[in-house]
Amino acid sequence: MKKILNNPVDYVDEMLAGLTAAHPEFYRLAGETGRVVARAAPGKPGKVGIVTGGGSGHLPVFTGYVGAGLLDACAIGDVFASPSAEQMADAIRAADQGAGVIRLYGNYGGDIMNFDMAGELVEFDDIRCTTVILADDVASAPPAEAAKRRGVAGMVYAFKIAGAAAEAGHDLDEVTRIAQKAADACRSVGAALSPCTVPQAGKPTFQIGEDEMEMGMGIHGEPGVWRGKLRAADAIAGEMMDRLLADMPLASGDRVSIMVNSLGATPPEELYILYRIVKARLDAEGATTVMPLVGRYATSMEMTGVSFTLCKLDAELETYLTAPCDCAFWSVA
Amino acid sequence: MKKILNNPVDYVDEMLAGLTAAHPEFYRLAGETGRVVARAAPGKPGKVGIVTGGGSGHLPVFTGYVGAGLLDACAIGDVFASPSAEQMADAIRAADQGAGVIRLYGNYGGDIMNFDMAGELVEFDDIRCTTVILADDVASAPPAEAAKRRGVAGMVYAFKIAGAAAEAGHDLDEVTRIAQKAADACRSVGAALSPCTVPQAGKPTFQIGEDEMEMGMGIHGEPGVWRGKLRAADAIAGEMMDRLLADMPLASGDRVSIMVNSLGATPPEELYILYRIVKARLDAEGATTVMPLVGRYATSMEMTGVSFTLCKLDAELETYLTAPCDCAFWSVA
Amino acid sequence: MSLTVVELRSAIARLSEAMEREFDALNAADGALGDGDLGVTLKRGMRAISELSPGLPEDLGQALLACAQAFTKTSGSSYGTLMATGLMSMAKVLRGRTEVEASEVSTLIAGARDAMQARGKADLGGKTVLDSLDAMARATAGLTDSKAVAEAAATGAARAQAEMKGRIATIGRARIFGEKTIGMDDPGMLAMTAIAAAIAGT
Amino acid sequence: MSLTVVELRSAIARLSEAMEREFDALNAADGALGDGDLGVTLKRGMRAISELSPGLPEDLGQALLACAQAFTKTSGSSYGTLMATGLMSMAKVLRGRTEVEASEVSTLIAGARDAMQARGKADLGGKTVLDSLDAMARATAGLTDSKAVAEAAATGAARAQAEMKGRIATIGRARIFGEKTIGMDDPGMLAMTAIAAAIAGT
Ligand SMILES: Nc1ncnc2c1ncn2[C@@H]1O[C@H](COP(=O)(O)OP(=O)(O)O)[C@@H](O)[C@H]1O
Ligand SMILES: Nc1ncnc2c1ncn2[C@@H]1O[C@H](COP(=O)(O)OP(=O)(O)O)[C@@H](O)[C@H]1O
Ligand SMILES: [Mg+2]
Ligand SMILES: [Mg+2]
Ligand SMILES: [Mg+2]
Ligand SMILES: [Mg+2]
Repeated sequence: MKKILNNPVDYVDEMLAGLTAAHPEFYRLAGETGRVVARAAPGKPGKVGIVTGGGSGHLPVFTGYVGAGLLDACAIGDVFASPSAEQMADAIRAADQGAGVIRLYGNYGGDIMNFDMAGELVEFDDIRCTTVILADDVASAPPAEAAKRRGVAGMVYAFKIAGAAAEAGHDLDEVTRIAQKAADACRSVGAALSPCTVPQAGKPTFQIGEDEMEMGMGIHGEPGVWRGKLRAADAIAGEMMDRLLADMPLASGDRVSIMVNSLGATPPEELYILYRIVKARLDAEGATTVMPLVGRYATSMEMTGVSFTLCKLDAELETYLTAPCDCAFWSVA
Repeated sequence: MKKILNNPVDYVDEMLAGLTAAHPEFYRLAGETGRVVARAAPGKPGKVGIVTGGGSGHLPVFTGYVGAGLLDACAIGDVFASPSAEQMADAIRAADQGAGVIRLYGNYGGDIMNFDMAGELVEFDDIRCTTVILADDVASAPPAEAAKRRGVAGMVYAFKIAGAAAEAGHDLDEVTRIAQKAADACRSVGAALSPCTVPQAGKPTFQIGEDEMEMGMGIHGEPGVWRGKLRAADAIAGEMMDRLLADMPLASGDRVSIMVNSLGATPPEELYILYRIVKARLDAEGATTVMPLVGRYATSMEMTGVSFTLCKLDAELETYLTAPCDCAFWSVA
Repeated sequence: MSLTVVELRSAIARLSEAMEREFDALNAADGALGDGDLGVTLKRGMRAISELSPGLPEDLGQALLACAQAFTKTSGSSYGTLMATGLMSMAKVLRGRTEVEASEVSTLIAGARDAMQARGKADLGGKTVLDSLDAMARATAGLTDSKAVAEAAATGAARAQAEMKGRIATIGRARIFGEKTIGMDDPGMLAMTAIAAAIAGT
Repeated sequence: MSLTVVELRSAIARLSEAMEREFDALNAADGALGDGDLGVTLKRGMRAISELSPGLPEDLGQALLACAQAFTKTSGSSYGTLMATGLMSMAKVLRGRTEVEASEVSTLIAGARDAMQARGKADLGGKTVLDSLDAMARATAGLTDSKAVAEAAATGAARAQAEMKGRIATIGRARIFGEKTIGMDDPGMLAMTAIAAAIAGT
């Protein structure tokens, strides 16, 4: 994989400089650390703040989803590395509108420790924080150890739903309840065909044969459930749907949203080829598909591969999922 | 490059099946050929129709831009191959609301012959057609032979501006004039780092060293102006801006839009790293940047690389560029 | 000495057989200077025409129009569109007639050449199929025997291809290869040589 | 026998020197089981602390708090956060004091271990830095001579690392490598062995 960059050490800071220069109507840098992006137009006073954070290299995740009806602020780490507790504390401060802040992020050890410590740091600012952790990757641990699962693209649904609930004016506990419900409603699985390169590491995150794929691989190249010959699109889509539905069975009449997401290099043409099978499978289950998301919502730079995320909806979740939102990467009218 | 597909022969038809299944609110298949996508909700009677067509493998170009304030219909060829005259004729018929149709497409021999022939075919349906051809790639021919230049991402600006002008209710000649003005206002240049694979060919469109890039390469792998060692992002951005500004100099006070476009695999992180330099350069020229477009607007599947498109605006073009539009890949509120 | 739909049908049979045979060679030639689909275009087009062949009407105009449409339906590539254009120009001339004299063939080819030139906006001498047709039209001028016409067309096409081989391609995808095209056959001329030979049955 | 900011400063000097030296080894060890940044985390952290060193206050609580913050500012990786957590727990105990007895060190290490365990929610025996600290706390218990304490801590850390080598990693990024981790040193334990050795000056 070839990358267009300057000094690898500057990759993230230069990316943020360009992002904020391109979209001043959406994003501004906040805090002293230079690694916090907040809404250009802060949420209204008294609105519950939604903050996230994590490593860079996943655009639109995390930073991109700062915007109306979505996140209030985001702490940005180096590529695939957690931001520091200081940076997270800055993000929490930027997100707070006096009604407290939800820390909504993925299940990674470093991120958890830092967000916990950041919470202790902002206690001195009298900011009340709650936590909702995404652990939606079914390939990363069996149902019995669901709490150990990695957080992946399900985050996008949680950002959207929590953001809309906060916009609706609920208090911290209520928005936290809804955010947790959204997180619990998501299941994801990924399949990787080729790796990406972390700028400062300078070499691919993993090695794989020219004719191979790996089912269940994590977004940072974490080992998956099997590696073998690259299969046909319909077979890949079928197995991924099997894995999701085995973990979260659907009943006829259920309403769901599904995300068919590119890890980066895989083009939309191929996502739509997969979507035929995904939709047919959901129809066969008797489920109604609401607002399918096909595109690049949570990536790993130039990684080749896809992930599917199934989000089971109830009336409340559907209302907030379909509510308006606006950022440089996604807008719902 | 690895691709997720079934039988290569079905790549385009399966893509269209998935696209229309995912976004029935935007797209529907029209005509008998199965290769025409039209708006789900046709433009209002008496509106000038905007039709385009070209090879597949460039999403969102061409098909993706069918939508309100954009295109009315699109004829879809195999990957990197022109649609047939029959398919184009079907697209023209689907686009016509009784006020005539503009054929707005890129400067490729096959496409031109087929759109001309399609125009002759629909004469029998008494549909009046005009033609506006994009030839914005400055690297494909010197200014003296500007008419021989290939049409690339500038098309997106032309679609947007022509679409808004048609929506505003002007007649065929007026919308054609505005579309031609938009086409003439665009200059593009690309740089490629790695090729893509045409499904039915099964091999990369070109060979290139692991440490090489090619400046000015076309979106189908057409030879560029130089091939050499991969340069730093700032150097690449600087040279590309030099090439655009040499071809279309700016004066202090000019208003422009700029597109920093990924050819597919290059991630948004890297587009933003490039945008820093692009914006600084435009500022240095004394130009005002309006609605910069940073993302994947015109691609070549999984090709690694970028293109810049500079669109010089006057009051009229700016009005239509910033007018509302809505499709699955782009919406302006 | 006159030709009817009977001769057209047997020519179609020989042509489609030839295009199956030349499939790889034509794709390869076009692959070297373009997108490698020329064999596909001609094979698909001739297959469609073969299917129509038994049912082709006596009216040569109607018959050739059907052949032209077979190309516009099966291909969006330049050559298919040019073939359709050329066939359509012949169809217009022969509309309502069931017979055509061998002596008229030269004029028909010239008409096709002109229609295709109008369609593709390329000049003669540009190293394209137009140069093949131009040579074929000239080679067949004044001949009245159908066998002689067919053979003259075939040798004319072959000669033109050989003459142009040393030139630089100026049209279509080949253009961008510039100097590299010197010494390489133009795929479209190669195809027309094969077509003319197949019609002549040589 | 008591320790002051003077001893702290000389320990910092030895530690930062050691972390520069171990930079590649620690990155490599973490690269095999994680993201390869452990050397970066410790080198950056110790550099920041060295810069603070001359200006560190007499108050050991304040001094250690400053050291803790150096880690939270320079790294978001687990180990940096855990180091900050451990140092902060010691800082709380020593707040307002300018001296600490060697005999208190065992309790301070145990306190750090517990605070880090609370932070990382990992169990003892999980093959992490917690096991190093646990061994160090036990090895130093009851000792009163500062040199003896330092050496006991170093040997304790080394022993724990050796004991755990054969286990399966259950925590952090290493967890996903499962069986593969048997026979491999835990990077964080490796780092703590180097840290303890540097402090002891052995
Ligand atoms: N504008 C043109 N005028 C005349 N002949 C042309 C033109 N463009 C292409 N050709 C002929 O068609 C051949 C290529 O046909 P084809 O492979 O169908 O083109 P493409 O696949 O690039 O659309 C060329 O070798 C040339 O002989
Ligand atoms: N939850 C935890 N509890 C205790 N120690 C941990 C925990 N997570 C990681 N560690 C220790 O930290 C070391 C890895 O540190 P580091 O490289 O900074 O992690 P990462 O880069 O994955 O955030 C491990 O070898 C282990 O000793
Ligand atoms: Mg071709
Ligand atoms: Mg072609
Ligand atoms: Mg690490
Ligand atoms: Mg790390």
